Amino acid sequence: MAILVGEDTRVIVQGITGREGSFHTRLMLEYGTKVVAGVTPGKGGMEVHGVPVYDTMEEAVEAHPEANTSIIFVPARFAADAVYEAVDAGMRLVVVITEGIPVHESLRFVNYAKSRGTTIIGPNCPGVISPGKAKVGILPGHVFKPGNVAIISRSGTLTYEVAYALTKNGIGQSTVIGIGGDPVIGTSFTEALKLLEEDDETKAIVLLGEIGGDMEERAAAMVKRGEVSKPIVAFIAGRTAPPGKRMGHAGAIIMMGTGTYKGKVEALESAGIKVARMPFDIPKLVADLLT
Amino acid sequence: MAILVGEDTRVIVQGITGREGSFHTRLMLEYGTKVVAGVTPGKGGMEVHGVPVYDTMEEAVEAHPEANTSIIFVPARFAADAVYEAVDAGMRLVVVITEGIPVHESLRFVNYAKSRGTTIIGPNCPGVISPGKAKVGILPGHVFKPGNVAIISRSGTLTYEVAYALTKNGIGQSTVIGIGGDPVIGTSFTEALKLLEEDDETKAIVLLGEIGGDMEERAAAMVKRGEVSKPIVAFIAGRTAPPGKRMGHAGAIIMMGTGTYKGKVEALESAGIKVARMPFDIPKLVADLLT
Amino acid sequence: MKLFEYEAKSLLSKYGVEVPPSVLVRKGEDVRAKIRDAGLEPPVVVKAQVLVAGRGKAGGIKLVKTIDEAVSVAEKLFETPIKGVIPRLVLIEKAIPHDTELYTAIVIDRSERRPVVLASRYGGMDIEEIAREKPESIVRRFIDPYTGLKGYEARLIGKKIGLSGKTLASFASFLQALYRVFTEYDGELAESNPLAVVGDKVIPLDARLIVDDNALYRHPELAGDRIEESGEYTEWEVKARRQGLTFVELDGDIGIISNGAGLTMTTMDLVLEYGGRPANFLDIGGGARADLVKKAVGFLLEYPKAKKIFINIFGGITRGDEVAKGIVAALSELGEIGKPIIVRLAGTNEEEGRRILKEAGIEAYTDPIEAVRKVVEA
Amino acid sequence: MKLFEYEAKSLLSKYGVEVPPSVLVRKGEDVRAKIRDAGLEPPVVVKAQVLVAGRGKAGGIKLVKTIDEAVSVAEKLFETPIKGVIPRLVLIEKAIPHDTELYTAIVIDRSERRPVVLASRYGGMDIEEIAREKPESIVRRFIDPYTGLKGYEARLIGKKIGLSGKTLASFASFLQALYRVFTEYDGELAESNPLAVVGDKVIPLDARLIVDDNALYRHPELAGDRIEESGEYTEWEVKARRQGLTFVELDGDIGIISNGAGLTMTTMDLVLEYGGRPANFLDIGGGARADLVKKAVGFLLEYPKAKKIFINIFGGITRGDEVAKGIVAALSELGEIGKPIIVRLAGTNEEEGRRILKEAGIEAYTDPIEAVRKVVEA
Repeated sequence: MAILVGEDTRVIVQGITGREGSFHTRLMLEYGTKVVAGVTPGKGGMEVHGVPVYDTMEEAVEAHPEANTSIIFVPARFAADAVYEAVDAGMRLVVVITEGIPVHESLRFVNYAKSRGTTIIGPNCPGVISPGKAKVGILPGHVFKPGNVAIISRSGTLTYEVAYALTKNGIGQSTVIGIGGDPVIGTSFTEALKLLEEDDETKAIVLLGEIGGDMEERAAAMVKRGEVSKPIVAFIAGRTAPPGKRMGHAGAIIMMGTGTYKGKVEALESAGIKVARMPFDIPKLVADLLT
Repeated sequence: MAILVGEDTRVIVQGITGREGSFHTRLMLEYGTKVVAGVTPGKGGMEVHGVPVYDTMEEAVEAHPEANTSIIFVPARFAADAVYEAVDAGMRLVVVITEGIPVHESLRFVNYAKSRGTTIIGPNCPGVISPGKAKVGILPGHVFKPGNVAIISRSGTLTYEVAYALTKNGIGQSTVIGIGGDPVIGTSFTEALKLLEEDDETKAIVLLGEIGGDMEERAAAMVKRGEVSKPIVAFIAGRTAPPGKRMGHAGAIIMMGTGTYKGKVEALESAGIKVARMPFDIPKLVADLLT
Repeated sequence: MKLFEYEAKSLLSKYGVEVPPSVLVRKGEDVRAKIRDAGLEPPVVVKAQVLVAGRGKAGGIKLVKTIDEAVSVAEKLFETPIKGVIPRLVLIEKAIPHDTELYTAIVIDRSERRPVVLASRYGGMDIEEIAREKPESIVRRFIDPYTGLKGYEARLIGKKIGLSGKTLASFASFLQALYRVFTEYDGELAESNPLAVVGDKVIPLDARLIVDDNALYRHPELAGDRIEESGEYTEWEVKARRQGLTFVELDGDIGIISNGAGLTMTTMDLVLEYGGRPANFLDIGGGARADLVKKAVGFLLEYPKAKKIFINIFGGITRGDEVAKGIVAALSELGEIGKPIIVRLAGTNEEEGRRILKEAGIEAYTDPIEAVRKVVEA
Repeated sequence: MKLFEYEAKSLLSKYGVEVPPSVLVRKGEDVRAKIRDAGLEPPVVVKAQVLVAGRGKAGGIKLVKTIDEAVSVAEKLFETPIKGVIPRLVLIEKAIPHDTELYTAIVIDRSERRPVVLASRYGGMDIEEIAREKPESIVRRFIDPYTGLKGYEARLIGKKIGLSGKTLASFASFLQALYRVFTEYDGELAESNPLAVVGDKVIPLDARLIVDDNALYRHPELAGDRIEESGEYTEWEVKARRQGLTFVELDGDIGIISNGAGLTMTTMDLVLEYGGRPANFLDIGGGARADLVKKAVGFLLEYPKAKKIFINIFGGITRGDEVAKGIVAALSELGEIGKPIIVRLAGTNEEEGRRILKEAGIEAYTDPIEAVRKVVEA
């Protein structure tokens, strides 16, 4: 068993005929993911890397009733509509890769999906991989290997970096989730931790945070309340970032005293979580936990 | 036991300081209904017939945590807001007396309440009475008496007429629900029938319909499907109304072949439901069913 | 409240829908000058702006090939009643050559409690006709009122009525605009029929919008008296509506006043059952005060078809004392004019009501059957 | 994108909020004539329209008692940098005598995934200060994005910050207008601080609106270059933004290019850890194509603080071959300018990337630590 994606994952790619959609469909297929259909309005009847394309999710699901997961590569202006279409078509997981979606739209579709029991990963995320089983995302497959350490991360590329370091050190991964860098995302650290806590395959968890927001503090509070029994190693990007400057998507507008590197590290450490100084220290810390 | 309202009903009157709100608060109290609080923005601290008034539902519920039902007498322009306030304050039943609420607003709050598990009766309805137990509405209490025939009705005054006829003939009522005359209402005939089917106290049901819409046809279909085991007597107002004229709130814009007197009577009769020619025939038909 | 075609089209245009170029002409204006100033080239369609149903079949819409013809047709339309209504406005619109006519409408579905979009590839006939002749062609989709009509839903509906490519995209945009008009203007109905397919886009050749009367206060820009233009009402119905009374004219001689549509219709049924013939439907609604009752009674005293008056009230939110005061006030003001009045009173405050009537010399009945027998005999 | 005070106030006014009478003066215009034409009577407040935080404390807001004074203060403001920014616009506004100043704001709460309304009876200071000094005074309410701020919620918030009667009603209307501006203009923040209580109504003395950059395409009317007015950016940061680069200037000498905010910050951390000092943060984001990479490399080649350049890429949606092509193109175009370039490449299409770089004579590292050591030593 793995969480979110696994052997039973059957994927529909929304925006499959676009540059990224088509490219990553190929990479997902090469990784062994069961991509059963693609959707691009107006392009029904085509094939992309052997995957049949439909005009609508309704038609795709009718032809492939086994589909349970969607991945969205649709441009930002149309992405919210694609999410609604996926949720209404009954997908249980929707991975939104698209960057640049207006936050008021994400706000709405994230609430909508939640009320209908669909899990959203992203937007602006690299997706999810359960190494050796399935990849629903844009993560470079070769840096991962099967194992029992989960990674949850706000940053895509940092995730690859850390997974690569773990893999090189012989530590495989159960499920790796890039939760996304937007202000409003479908699955936060605390929700991901809840899923991982119940996952038999996960023995330890790596949490990759960033300065800004309070998601790391909330995760720490959850651990402090005793809701996560599995050991966690954390890393927070932005230790040396000058305060008051917005580093890409990091940083909230009204911080209310949270969001600094120091605050996050203190919160995590006070919950008994080891915080790595550099990402390359993580394999050693994880290995210590697992022995 | 009775449905919707009974001994455990504790009422907050929204719009209690208005003419109708205050008048019917007195009548409800006289009937024995436990009215625990009233709400009118800006009038907090007053009393109406001994009932304490609050500015907000939040304060009313804080002071009277036993409250579980709200009745709304607020003017049409502010009624939707009052419904949201009642739902958000955790009322399990909200009776909307107000007439003239824009249908797009009702549409929204009815869906909102449903998703949060609150039952709405109305809008534009006379309310609910479980004779001898509690009255949440504007129905004239003295025409009802306790018993085991339920009445569900689209028309307020016709309900009184029929209840009065039953009472005079020695037939008491379990629960009487005026579901309201607006195009969009919170509880339809089929939903009311579902509740009554599960009510131990109800042995027979009187359904008072009107021309227009398809609610009676839907009730008939439900009975035909075998979902209602209790005997039903129906009456449809508007037998002699000329077609094509809108009689008050009766009549839909797009009928699609439904909504006529003849169509409704045929649907009901084909489901084995007795249809009274005149409302004054109902007591006899009900008495026949009960023996 | 029904909007005129030109009003509905102007709202659609506000939301980005391309509508045929046109000019609105008022009775008395120079039709030729208006057409010229608008730069309209023939052929054009001359359309009476009336609110009656079936305006086309009744001769209210004419396609003409020259400006001269347009002028003469328009001037004739201003003189010709369309189902009893003489138009005060005529819309002269560029004729749009097209192959296909679609049907689209949005209404509120009472049972689902959701807006429902209806569409068919067979436009040009009304929905009842489509439902009869091509029922399988009607696509229905219920809409979540909180999210509105989503883009993919609009495309899905278009696809199901057989559109594709750019036409489908144009249709989807149109449908979203129609939905916005429907919600932002509190529509009971928003319809475009026919919606023409012209090349790879859609253009509404007709448009209807019925605005919820309860929401009119939010749309003061739509105000205006359209009671006569609607063609729905008789002379006495128009009078009644101007006074705020819910009145329907019937053919009998017994004037009826009651409270609540259900009881008022049942009172009509009752009168017929006992051998009488109702002269009208007049529902004073819920919670009527004395002044409204007085107005209703006064109206029936003047309404010539009503030779006698039956007032059947069962009080809930309506109070017997208010009803009684209204009746007494009407009679004392208008004096005795030879119309027998039979009152039946029950429900809230019925004792006070009965007492007030008695003091004025009127005996109120309790039993409706006794009362109706009295009316029929009177 | 931050809006100027006068813009935020004009949006509020569009939604029915009463704002102080005012006139906007551009640099070079006749201040006295403008004040006279607007019919403004002293006392007035002269306010520099700049986007820097703490404008008031930095001398950008002056209360004056005469028109003469207003003119001279305005003219002086046009010459005075406020936290480094010289205003191009000055707002002259009627001074509004008032007793109380409230705080109101709406932001999106990331954890709750809902808009949150913040209000306090202690306005005039910024929210961090209120949170420090009067934390119990802050009322927070999370809003359902589908229903919006309901009327009763607006009243409840007002009540909780101590308002009542007509003031409460005025506050509730104001808050609903602020919420509409927040949602209809895709606000990241909508704030009024101070919101003055004047008699029995509230009037916003200041207003801020930050619009989500991702949604700017929906609000073309707000477009316009405000990069310099914001006062947030250094000269090189302004240059970078004009080219569409996400660049932050730092004090060291190692230019950094990476992909993704997390990895870019980590690359900074890494450089510092191994004894170097980053000259900047430059995140090429996800899925950068060769031309963006070329632009980024070209920018750092010109950026004087960067004496050497460290490119650290881990591909996901970004592809190694595109990165390599961009680097090669930048170098071949700008030629050799003596800045050592160290590239570390991993992830999607890393082999092709490595091959392209090798053909151009650049050896790409796989191990970031090896690469960073090389950079620091270079």
